[in-house]
Amino acid sequence: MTDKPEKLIDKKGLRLDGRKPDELRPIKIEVGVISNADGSAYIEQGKNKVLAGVYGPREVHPKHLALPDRMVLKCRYHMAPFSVQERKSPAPSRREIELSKVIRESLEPAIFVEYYPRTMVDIFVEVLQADGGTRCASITAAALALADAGIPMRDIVVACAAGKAGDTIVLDLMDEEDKYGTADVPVALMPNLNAVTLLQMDGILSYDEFESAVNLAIEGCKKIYTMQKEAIRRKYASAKEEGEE
Amino acid sequence: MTDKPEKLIDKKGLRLDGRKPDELRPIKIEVGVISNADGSAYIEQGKNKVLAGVYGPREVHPKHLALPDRMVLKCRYHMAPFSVQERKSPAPSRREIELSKVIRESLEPAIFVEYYPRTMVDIFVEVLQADGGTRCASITAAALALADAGIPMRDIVVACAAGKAGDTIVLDLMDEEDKYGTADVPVALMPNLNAVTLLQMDGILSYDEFESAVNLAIEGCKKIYTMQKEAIRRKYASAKEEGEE
Amino acid sequence: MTDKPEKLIDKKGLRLDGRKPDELRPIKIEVGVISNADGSAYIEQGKNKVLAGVYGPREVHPKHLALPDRMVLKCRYHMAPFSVQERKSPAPSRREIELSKVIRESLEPAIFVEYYPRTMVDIFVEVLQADGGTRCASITAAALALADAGIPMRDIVVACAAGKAGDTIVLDLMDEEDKYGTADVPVALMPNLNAVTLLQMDGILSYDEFESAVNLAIEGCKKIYTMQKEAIRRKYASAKEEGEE
Amino acid sequence: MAAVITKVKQKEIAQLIEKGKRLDGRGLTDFREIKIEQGVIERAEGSARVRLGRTDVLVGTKIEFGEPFPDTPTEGVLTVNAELVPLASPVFEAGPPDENSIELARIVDRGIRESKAIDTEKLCIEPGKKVIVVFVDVYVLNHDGNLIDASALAAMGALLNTKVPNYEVEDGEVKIKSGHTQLPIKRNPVTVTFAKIGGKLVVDPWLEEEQVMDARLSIAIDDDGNICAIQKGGNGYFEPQMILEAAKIAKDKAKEIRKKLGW
Amino acid sequence: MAAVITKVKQKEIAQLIEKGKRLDGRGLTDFREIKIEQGVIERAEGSARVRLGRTDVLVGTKIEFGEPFPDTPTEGVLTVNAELVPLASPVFEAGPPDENSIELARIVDRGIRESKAIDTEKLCIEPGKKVIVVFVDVYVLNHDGNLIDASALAAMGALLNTKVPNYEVEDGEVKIKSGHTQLPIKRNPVTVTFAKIGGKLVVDPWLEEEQVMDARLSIAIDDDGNICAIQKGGNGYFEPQMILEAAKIAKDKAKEIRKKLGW
Amino acid sequence: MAAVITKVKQKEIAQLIEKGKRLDGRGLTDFREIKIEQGVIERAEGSARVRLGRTDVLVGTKIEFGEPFPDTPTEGVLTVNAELVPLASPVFEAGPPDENSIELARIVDRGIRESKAIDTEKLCIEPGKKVIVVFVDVYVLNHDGNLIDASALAAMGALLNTKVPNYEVEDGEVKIKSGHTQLPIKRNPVTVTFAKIGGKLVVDPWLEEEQVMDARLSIAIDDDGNICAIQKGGNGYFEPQMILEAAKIAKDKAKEIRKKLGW
Repeated sequence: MTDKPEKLIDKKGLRLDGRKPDELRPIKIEVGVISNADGSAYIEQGKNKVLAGVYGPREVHPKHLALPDRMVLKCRYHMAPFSVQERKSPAPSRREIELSKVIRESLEPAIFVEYYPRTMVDIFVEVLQADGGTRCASITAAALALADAGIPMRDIVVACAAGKAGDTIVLDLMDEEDKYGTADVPVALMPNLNAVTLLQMDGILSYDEFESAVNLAIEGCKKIYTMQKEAIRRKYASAKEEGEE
Repeated sequence: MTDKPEKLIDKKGLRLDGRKPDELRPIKIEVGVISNADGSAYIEQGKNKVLAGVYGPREVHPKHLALPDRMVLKCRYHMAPFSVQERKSPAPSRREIELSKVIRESLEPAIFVEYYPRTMVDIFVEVLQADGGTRCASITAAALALADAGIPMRDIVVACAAGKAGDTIVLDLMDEEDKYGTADVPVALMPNLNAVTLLQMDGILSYDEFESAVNLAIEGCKKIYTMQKEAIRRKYASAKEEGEE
Repeated sequence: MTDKPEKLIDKKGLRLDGRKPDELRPIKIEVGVISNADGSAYIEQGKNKVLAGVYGPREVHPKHLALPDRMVLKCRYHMAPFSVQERKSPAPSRREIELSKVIRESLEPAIFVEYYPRTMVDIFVEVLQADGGTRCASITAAALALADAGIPMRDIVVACAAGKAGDTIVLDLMDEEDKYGTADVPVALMPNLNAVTLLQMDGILSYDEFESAVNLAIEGCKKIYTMQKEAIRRKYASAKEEGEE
Repeated sequence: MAAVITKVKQKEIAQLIEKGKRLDGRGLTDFREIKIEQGVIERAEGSARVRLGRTDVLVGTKIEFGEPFPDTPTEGVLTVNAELVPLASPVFEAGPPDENSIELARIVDRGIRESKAIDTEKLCIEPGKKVIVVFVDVYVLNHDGNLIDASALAAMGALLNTKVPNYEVEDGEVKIKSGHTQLPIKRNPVTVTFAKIGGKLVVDPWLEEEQVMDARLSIAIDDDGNICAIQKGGNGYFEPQMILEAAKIAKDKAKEIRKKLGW
Repeated sequence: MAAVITKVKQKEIAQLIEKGKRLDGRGLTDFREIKIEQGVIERAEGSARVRLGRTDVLVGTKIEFGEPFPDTPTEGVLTVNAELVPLASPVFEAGPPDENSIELARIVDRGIRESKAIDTEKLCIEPGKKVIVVFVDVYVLNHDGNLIDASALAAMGALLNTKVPNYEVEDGEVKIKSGHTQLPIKRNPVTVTFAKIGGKLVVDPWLEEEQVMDARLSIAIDDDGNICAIQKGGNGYFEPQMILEAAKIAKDKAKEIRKKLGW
Repeated sequence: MAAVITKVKQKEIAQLIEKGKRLDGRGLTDFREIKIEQGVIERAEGSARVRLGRTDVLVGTKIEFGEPFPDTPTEGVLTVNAELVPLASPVFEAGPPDENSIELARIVDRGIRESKAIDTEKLCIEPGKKVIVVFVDVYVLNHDGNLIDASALAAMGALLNTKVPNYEVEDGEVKIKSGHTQLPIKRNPVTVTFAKIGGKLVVDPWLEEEQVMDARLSIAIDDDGNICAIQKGGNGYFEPQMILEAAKIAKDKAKEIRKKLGW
């Protein structure tokens, strides 16, 4: 177990892991990692390791849930029992059920749900290791899995949190900053549409601090967005290569 | 927590709350209290506070449970977690499941179930505060909610318990009499048809005592029946008033 | 609770209950014991007491599980709460769920499932008392219940375990041999087809020991098979007698 | 999935009862033949199997050591559970207990509890901390009507047959010793169930009668002929006079059964 | 089963809002009438019933003594639960909590927790071993929109009204004594919920507005006007500017409500 | 919802196997390529990811301190759980473990337990009171056939990689100290699974072979070549001779794999 650190920001203004306030954790993204899924993506963000897979559009099950004018979007955010310090029971916790809902509602605005009436799209997110900010990493990965599955979308949704550690507004909170910091503001964005699709907050912020945090989170989202597009490009490049061989 | 009282009946023959053996607790009834429900009623009987709502006749869900020649009647008796001394888990207890059944079976004899084939009527009873005799208060309120919803009935069902406290047959047992008394006999009645639709008993009674208790409970039912009809009249009067304004 | 015995095999080569290594426990079989079931059988094997009942072929429920070209076979192995030393919760344990699967898969090879498409056959096994080897006793009884229900089969499946107690390969392990022995090898057989439909093993055996155990178990199966056929004959004889009276 | 009874048969049953007769030849207040076998499950601390005609109920008891309820710190704990296993009837389904099995368990429980059949004070080991817990598991093996009376009889049969292992308390922990004593039983309640069919009461309804009955009434009677538990069931009603009549008959039938069983 | 709103009405609502008006006559940032009754459930340690127009929420609190969480050994425990009982709306179903009731409970919980409304340090009896546990049960009685604000208000109303029984610790066990003290409350957060309809923000949406809204935004504000919890809901989005606008309005509305309630 | 395999392909697979060949070019007793990565989840006390062709299984272990089972008071506790998450296959569904995931967990458990892979006596802290509990969570990430062998390998890989935190016992409570020791492992069982297709045995069936197989046989072999666990699965049968043949092949294949992995 990690003990409470003395300070979250040192004299030089740097964070526990040496980052500057507006610096992201190292991020690694890969698209197309689960052969059975119609689309999939994997992200490492700091020590977070998150896998997202998409199945669909497919038949709605059970049938009476089908909608005549749009697809049904389902989402399941789930943590592996070994992803956290204390073993997590495999049964969905209240937190997981809430996050499944907010993640779904952060992705749905991007999807042309009316293109595939009477179908269902399932988004499955598996957190293999958690390090603060799993909901944002999950959204970033799930949006890529949707793109990989060829689901028609207005934009690729991307997510990142900002918050307050000590007296400083910081980007992309890691576990200790999440636990011992003053506030956490996860934001999901469709960058091309300047549209916020997820916004939550925990902690205490003045209006001005909140404004700074939202703006910083949006900047973070835009940086990760570039990596998302790069990851898609790599996937298609390698697919093309394989095709040409 | 209430400790066991020394005596349930004092020298003057009066009960812990000063009532005479054949006296009801104070009762307050209101009809039409939940705007979303098709019918509803609220009852206070002593410290009991019970809300009943009826939805229907409506489509049967799931469909295969529909009956070709009659309506399906469902009933759920449920206690709020804060309604009792020790917090009650929201999951239905075995007691709540049994009471849901006996309450349903006490109301069903009154309903012309054959008038609405292939439909369902849902009765929801919420005990907000419990003080002994919640099943009877629930039946009294639920019957009014059914009437308020316009469900065709042979009579308004009404319920009241009698029992034995110390050596005395008493009417309308409150919590302490229920717990420390000798016997409890809840009865539901259709007064106009002289038909008993609920009868249970806990405790020990000779045949003669049992006969007295049943007769006393029936007397209690008849008194509450008057209050039920008065409550319906008030509801319609006020509805008419509103209509005339 | 039984304590661990000093030795499972005594100087004379006999077992705790006086049996020789290749000797079965006393077995009593009865066919047609549950009047409501379409087929049923009861077996006592040592202190095991197991009841099996079959319902079907009947309508598949829920309907969408029906198969166009074959029947659906379901199986539920269940232990009564009082069947074991420590009271067993009535909710199905992981062990019971696994055994339900392996028992079903041990019976299915015998059934002409294609004879009754769009139907379902339910096999219910209730262990009333457990004494080691309940899965084998369950299969032996369930196969008879299927026969009693008139389900068309290639052969009557029969099951028996062999294993290793001390240094000896023994037949039909009882509770203590199961717990304190070295290995347990339950086998189910269709004797006429020389086909093994269940095989499991727990413990440690060399290849040669394993070969001996499988062969011994098959011998045991064949002996019980004779008793199964005898039990069916008795049932039909008594049914005929009743018919003639 | 329920075995449906034809309108014709329904009418036939009601008409016979009108004349004081029943399809299986019994009189209106006759029980079917009662067979009871005690001690059939050696692994259980107590057990009894009751056959009421073709209705077949097995009850096993288990003894554990546990904590008393906070409001009865000096009394042992009784827990009654009933399972309507799908083996026993085409209308029973596997899964968690439904309203029918819960009602059955609670009726059996009340008959035992309210009559004070078990001397629960004698089951206290250390007040507020350690008591004997008695599990009564009702297991229905074949359902041919009137599960209530069969289950109540089998439960009492099993309790009368229950052995409590000897024990000693050491450092607050219960250690089992060899030998055992009988579970202390004070009363032998008997439950009598009526069906109301076509305005008449019949005792011990079998399955076809249950399928046509208007309502059901179960009355538990203790050794002194007092009433100790009642449950009305079903979608019909009873006139008050009929209830009193049933209470009288129940008293007689319970006495008869208790005598027959030597309780 | 959900009450469906016609396309016509949907258009009508949006067009009115476009003009700064609402179907029920309110201005875009007006709350419906707020009625609060405290202490309505005597059996509960605290209770409050809030009516927001026809939306009706009852909250009861219960006090228990239990163990602290390992990571906060010197703090009492807060547990918030919400039930959307089927009595309250034709779209609610009986059964275990679904995503809507869980989200509601967690939003109410965060408003209380993050604002440090309860002085949890004062609820510690013995560090790491015994603390006071506060159960907050949100019970929705009628759903006519904006359950979040009504529930958050009722929860705070119940907490402000909660009495902790006096107790003493003897041999590590808590014994209740007569009398009680008030639950220590430090802050009074107020939550303000917005619906985005046709590009505009409206405060305190009622049911028909919720049925046509694009998205929802709930902002909890503490006594100093700081933001202490936010939750976006629904299948639409917000432009960043709109979020900041909502945060400003929420600050004003929370102040207004707090003043009105005398908090 | 299951990916259905055409009758044509089914025939093709069987005919090839008849000739000793397989669709993916392997010989009948060849495993697919095995890749194992250990220590991939730093938060877990141990972990390993095994890829068997495109089948992908991640196992993590967690260490807790708890009570031993009453019948093995001096031994640590092993708990194996398997999740077939819906991410891994269109035929897996979210929800409580079904018969397939339970069977998988129990087969993996038996391989470890019966071979005495873990030195459970060394996991005892205080007999009858405190022992080390090892949780093995099997997490299937992609299902392309033969989950049993992949899971069994990943489970052993994770156990071999598991670190037990240092601790000391103070007043009956376990306190974690810095540093750790390796989990004591005595044996390295390897499980080999066969499919029976058209009367022939094939090793390590992939998904399409599983879809056409008659029956399945899994045999766990310990370091000395002894058999320590077997499970037959599927709706078909095996001739006794075929079982003995499989046992022999399993012994060889297990040795081969153990050598390859350096176990």
